Amino acid sequence: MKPLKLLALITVLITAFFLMYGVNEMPDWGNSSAPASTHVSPYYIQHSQDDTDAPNFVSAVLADYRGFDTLFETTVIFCAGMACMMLLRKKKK
Amino acid sequence: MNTVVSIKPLLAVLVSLVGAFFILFTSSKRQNLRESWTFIAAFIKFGIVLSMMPVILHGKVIKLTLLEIAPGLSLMFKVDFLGIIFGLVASGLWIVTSLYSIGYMRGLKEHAQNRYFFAFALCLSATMGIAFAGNLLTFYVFYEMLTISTYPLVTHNEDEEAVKAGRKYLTYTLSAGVLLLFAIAATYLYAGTLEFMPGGFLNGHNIPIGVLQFLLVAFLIGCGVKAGVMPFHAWLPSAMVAPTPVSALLHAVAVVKAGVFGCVRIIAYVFGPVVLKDIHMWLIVAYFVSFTIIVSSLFALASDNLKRRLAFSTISQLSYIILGAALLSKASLTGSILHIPNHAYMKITLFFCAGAIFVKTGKKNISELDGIGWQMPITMGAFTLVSFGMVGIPPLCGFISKWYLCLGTLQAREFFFLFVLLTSAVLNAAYFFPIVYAAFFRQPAGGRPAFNEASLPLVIPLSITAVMAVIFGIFPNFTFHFFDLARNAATTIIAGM
Amino acid sequence: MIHQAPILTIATLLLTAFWVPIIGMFKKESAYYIALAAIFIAFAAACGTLYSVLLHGPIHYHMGGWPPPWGIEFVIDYLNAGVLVLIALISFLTTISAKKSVEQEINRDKWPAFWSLYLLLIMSLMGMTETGDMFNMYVYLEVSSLTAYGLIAMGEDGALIASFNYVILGSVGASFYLLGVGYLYIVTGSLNMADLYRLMPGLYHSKVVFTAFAFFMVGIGIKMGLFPLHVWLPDAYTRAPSAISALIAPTMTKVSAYVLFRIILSVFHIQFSTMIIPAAKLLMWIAAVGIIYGSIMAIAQKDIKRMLAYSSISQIGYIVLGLALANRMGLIGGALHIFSHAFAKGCLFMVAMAIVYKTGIRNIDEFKDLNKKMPFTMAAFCVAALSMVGVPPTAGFFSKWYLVLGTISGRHWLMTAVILASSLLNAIYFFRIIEKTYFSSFLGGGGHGHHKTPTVVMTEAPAMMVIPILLMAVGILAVGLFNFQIIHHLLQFIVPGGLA
Amino acid sequence: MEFFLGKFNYWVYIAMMMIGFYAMIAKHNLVKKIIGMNIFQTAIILFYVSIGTKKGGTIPILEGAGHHAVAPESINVAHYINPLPHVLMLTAIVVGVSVTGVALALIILIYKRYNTVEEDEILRQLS
Repeated sequence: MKPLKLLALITVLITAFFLMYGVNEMPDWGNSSAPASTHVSPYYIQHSQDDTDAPNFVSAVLADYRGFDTLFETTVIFCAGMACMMLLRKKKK
Repeated sequence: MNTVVSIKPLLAVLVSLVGAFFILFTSSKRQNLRESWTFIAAFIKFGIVLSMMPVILHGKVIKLTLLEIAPGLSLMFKVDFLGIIFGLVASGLWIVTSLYSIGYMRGLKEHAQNRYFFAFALCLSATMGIAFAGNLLTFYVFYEMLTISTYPLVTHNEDEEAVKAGRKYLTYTLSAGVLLLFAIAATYLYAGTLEFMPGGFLNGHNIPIGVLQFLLVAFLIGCGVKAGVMPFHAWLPSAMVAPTPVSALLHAVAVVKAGVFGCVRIIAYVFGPVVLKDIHMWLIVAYFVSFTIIVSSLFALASDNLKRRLAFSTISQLSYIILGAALLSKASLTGSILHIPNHAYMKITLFFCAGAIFVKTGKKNISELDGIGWQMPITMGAFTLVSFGMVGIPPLCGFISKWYLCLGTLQAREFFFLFVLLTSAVLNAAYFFPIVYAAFFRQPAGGRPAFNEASLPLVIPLSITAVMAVIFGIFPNFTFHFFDLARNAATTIIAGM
Repeated sequence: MIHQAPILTIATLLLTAFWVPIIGMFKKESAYYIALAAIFIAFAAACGTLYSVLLHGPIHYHMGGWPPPWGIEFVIDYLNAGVLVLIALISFLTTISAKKSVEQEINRDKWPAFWSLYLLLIMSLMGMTETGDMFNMYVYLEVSSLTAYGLIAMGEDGALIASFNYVILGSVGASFYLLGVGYLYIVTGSLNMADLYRLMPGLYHSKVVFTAFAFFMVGIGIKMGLFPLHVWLPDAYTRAPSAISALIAPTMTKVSAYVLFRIILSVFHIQFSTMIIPAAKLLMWIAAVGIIYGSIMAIAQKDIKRMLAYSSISQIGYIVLGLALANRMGLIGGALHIFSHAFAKGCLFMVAMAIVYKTGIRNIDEFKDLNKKMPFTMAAFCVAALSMVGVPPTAGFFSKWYLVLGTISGRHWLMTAVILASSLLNAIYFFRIIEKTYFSSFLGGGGHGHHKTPTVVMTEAPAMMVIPILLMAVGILAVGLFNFQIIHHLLQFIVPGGLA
Repeated sequence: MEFFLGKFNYWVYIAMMMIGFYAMIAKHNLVKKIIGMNIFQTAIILFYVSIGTKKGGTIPILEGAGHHAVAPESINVAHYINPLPHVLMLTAIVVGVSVTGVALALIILIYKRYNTVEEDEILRQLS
């Protein structure tokens, strides 16, 4: 094995170790009393119908509560498009 | 202590700063205009400094607080006895040097004169700032500004030697500056203030002795490098590649004096006699600089290049000043402070003479000077006169300051240093008199040369400074009241006002 | 109007960026002027934001009217109001001066797309500065990365590889950041910074929080070019079009540094990185090694842009060191260094741009007599170089002063030595250039002093390029002289209560 | 065993992520790096989405939503899975696609310029 690849492997293993170290204290899969499911998200589930008239919570959050993120999500596509256009465009003689 | 608020110290700094930019943006083809800027700035500056003197002589302190640059720390000017002496010397000699520079630069048709005069004016601003700085941070700001603005002057010739000298200069001074910065920062954290006080401000802060000793060493090395204290002197002889007016003003007056001035400020206005004695360092400092006094004189003896010999002589004389401050007696402090202007007037004359000889004859070495006294009698006359002063023979001004220094050693009851001072005087004689002898009593191979004096812009300045050196010897209080100022400064330091 | 200022900065740039390519289809030259106008409006809006913050205190701007933690908010307090104006001002000046250089280096057909991406890059940096939401920050991070990938790739030969390496590392960085956000989300359920700050003390001993912290450090470290995660930076800065180097060097790494401040100070508490885990100590050592490494590498470079890039790595170390000292002076010093280094490095890269534009010279050895050709540019270079060395009264001195105070009051003597030594190392590589430029006319020519002055004709860069450079130099001095005002009005508030 | 099974979603995502990460930093082929990057990003998406699940929860669309309002209190939160991670991941997916797009554009240019997509060969040509 080349030294560079070995280095890469070691980096990967260290990262994996850190990830697993953190996992120890994470809530189990599907645990509905985990903080992730009890702090902010219940508001969306309970109120989105009232607030936004959208029965689909994901849509409500995507397009309304966190619509600002979505604006930049589209901006990201625009950026990528612009970048590709700029890079790949053929020079006119 | 009475304080007067006045904008004058700031103006004194700004005049040459503004002047510098006028000089820079004047086309290099319009020499006369450029040089008149220099003169206008020099005279205004001198006038401003002079106008502050009556107030100071009345025992008042001029203070000006500008922007706050850190919590509890301002860019502050404070003109006191010590500061005004340095300010007067530097601004007064700038006028003379400007005249001399013009003669020198035109005589040699030097390149890049705009840059030269620009940097020169900048240096003077920095020097004024150092003289009038009211606290260590302000002092440091101008101290570094001086370091940087001198660099183009040292490197002026733009050849290999000059570039090397410039590098050496920067290496030494920037490293010292870094050390100084560290010492200032530590002092600020320990004492909570940086404002100069006669008699020091470090007293009563319960700072551990080891820390104080360490700080003193850091401070004195930081300033001592510019003052050419051995073993940190190596940049000074190298920097002699600069044009002679630069060597004259900067390496006899502004830069090295800024270093010495800093040492005095630190010994007397930061630490103060009480603290310095408490931490048992004053004798160590005194011994340390005594070594410099003797050894650099020996170096001077050994060098054949005239400017180099003068440089080593400067190193030796500067250490007198530090020695006087370190001895902490009233007389030694008086002598030490008085030696700042006295040495300046004498050493600048010597450098002017060396420059005049170089412009006229192109000679740099002492061994080539046989009989030159007959060719350039005014120049060599001034040289002779002043070298008597350097040795300490009355009635020249060098005598008074040395007298007080010797008195100071007796007051401090440290007779070893009396011996050092006297030995050094003998050594001074040993390296100056052969030059005088050769100039007047030896004949060059081609017979006695005819009268062929350097041009007026060169001769007038050196005559003025030589005459001044005599006048100050006879009337120490002539016009500028150097003696009163020095004595008052010493009194306030000892009294810890 | 003034209370809409925070969003105006973003909105102006965003909307203009969409229109630039369309208008550019008809008239390519107009793209630049539209971009410039937009940046100016954004700058004005940033100033308005700062004014409002100074007058009425921090601004909380709720996007769509949804209160946090459910919606996204912009939080502009004293620190980021300052950074916002800094970014806006420097981008504005760079943009003015970049016109000619871009026209020279970029194919005419690509101008509209170029300026559009350029606007989006500035927009995303401002967004990163203003946002108070962790995930929103990620989106901006990606916008800034994407635009930077594209813009860097427009550079000279080798830029493609530089850009590609940046894509890989940048994605790793952004992904790590995203993982960090996920880890925090899993234990808190929140994405809002203020909310996280409130919840954090109860979770100090959670391993998940610790892991999240580590991922944030690595992610942002990559983005800001922190040693040893800097590997993308020298190539990217060197190969990018000069105008882009001049834009991203002073702004992008500084904004990332600001984000690091934000995360350590106002998401995690500073006590977390000093008391709970030894992160501060580790960061301090990394910063110290980075400072020395960057300086030494800079000394070894011949190419001016590459030299400046390595110097950036070293200067980033200063900022991180200040943060890692975790005491009052250190934090202030680090934050002030964001400002002083942004001005100095911006000025230096703009000078490099002007030199490349006018003479095409990149190699430092060929700088001889450049002072006679471009006196004003080189004067600005000197001011910026002195600031990098830390000579008073330039901005660099004062940030160094606070950092030194910080190291001493924390009794980290070795760090004091590192800062001081690094300023000497900086002196070596900057004075080498100054020496080459100003003082080597007769070098190697032999003889003594008074030769005839070689006749070099002055060929200064166009005024449009030089004036912004000079303004940056003035900015360096202004930040230095008025550093206390900056600290008093903006930076002192970042120091958490109870910190010595 | 319980421990491993209870958190199996994390183990899966870590394994995936490491595969991707390794490919990103160890492979010389630029396209393979991009593939690694995609795997990496997908792993993160997996991670986020798995945060949102609740045992017994259903898709986050309100049941029985008509035109009449539903009282917020009457909605059982545990009945629907957490919508927020999904929203975030919609954004992350788009970002991932965009980055991949730009990276591929770069690869095309690199291939045109150097006639190869092997990193070491390109570096050899550059030096």
